[in-house]
Amino acid sequence: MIRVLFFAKLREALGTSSLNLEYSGDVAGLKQVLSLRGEAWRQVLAQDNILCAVNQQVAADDQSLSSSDEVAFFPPVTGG
Amino acid sequence: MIRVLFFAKLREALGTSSLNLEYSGDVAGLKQVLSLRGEAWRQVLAQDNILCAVNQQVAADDQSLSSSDEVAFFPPVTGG
Amino acid sequence: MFVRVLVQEDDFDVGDELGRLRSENSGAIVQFVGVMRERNEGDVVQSMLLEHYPGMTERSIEAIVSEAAERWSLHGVTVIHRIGELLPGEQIVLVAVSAKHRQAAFAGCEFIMDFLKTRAPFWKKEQLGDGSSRWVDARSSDDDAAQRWQ
Amino acid sequence: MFVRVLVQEDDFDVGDELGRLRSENSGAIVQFVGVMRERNEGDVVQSMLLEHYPGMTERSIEAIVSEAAERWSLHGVTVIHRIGELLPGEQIVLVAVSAKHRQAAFAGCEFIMDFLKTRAPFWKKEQLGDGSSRWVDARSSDDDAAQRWQ
Repeated sequence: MIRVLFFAKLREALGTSSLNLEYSGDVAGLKQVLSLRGEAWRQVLAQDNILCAVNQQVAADDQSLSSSDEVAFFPPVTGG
Repeated sequence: MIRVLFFAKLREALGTSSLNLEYSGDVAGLKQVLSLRGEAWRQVLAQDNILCAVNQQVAADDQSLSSSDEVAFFPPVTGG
Repeated sequence: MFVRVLVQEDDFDVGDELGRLRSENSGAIVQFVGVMRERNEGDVVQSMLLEHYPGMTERSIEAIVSEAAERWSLHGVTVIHRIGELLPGEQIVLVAVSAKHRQAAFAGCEFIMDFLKTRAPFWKKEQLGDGSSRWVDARSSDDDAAQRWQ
Repeated sequence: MFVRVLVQEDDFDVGDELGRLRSENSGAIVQFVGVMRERNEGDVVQSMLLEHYPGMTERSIEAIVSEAAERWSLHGVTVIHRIGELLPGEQIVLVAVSAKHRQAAFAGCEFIMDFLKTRAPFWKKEQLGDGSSRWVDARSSDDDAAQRWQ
């Protein structure tokens, strides 16, 4: 099981802050799997400026995921 | 009458914080006049890093002085 | 080295924080305080909601602080970032840095702010005067500011 | 524009000074605090005596502040410089600057400090642990720091 988190504008657009699912593969593959959940998911995950973190470290699309990883998707940050 | 002030290391070396004197001419000429007051004065005023202010504005050797001007001599500043 | 990183709803006191950094060895302390402005992009903002990614936020700030501390031999760093609802005029963030000399303290503080803006997972949502709300967009000028340290 | 320039024996409170600069229009406040270090040039310093040129000090600081305020469109500037006897760990000087954005506040604050160091008529005399005393020499690195703004 991996845990997937969504923040800010993404969380709102998907109406989801977190979910758990069985998955093995890389980040790009996870996006494809999630995109099958519906049109909103497909559109949000197709945006080219969304960021991904794996276990709280920024990760690229080709990073492979293992069981119990925490994966997060979020828009560019705007703190400070 | 012009008023002449000395600060910090200069004040200590000359044993003088201020004096009044009749003088007309430029800053360089004033230094020459003051240098005649003794060996300590000659040495201190010959130092090439001493600064001069006329009426509280930094001034060069060729600035001419008029009656009631306030002239100050001091070493490079070290505040902050 | 003294490091203090806090992500909290509560306000902070810059006087207290300065006191924690002051020492007989540090000749310079530079503090940056970010304040919520009433106007943004030409609109009046009534309040702001700050969301973050708990855990990753603290880790990313600590990584930025470590990098700055090593690069400029900093003596102490305090970063406090508020979350939750904020009103115009309120303090949002504090970055305070102590060092032997001022050049290091200035550079370290500015570096930490620039990377906090572009790497720490915080997101601002503005509540406008007309009742609508909007997520604040990231600014390319912030990316440029971070880029110059490379 | 808010300008506050003080030359005084008394200590100052950075929290109070920040409060005077805070507003709903200024997104950034940068504060520099100079602190007396216990060691200088390898020696233990027991106390420091700060002499200044009353009148010219205030005028020169105000001129530096005006230049910075115009160059970076600053909203407010506070400069407080202490005189008289100071002990290690004590605050010597505060330069606090508010502006719309952080780049202006950082640059304005650093500019004011660099010129305060090289133009404002203050002189430091150190009392050493062995009973001797010495005037602090001006540092060429401070001249270099001021030079880069030309």
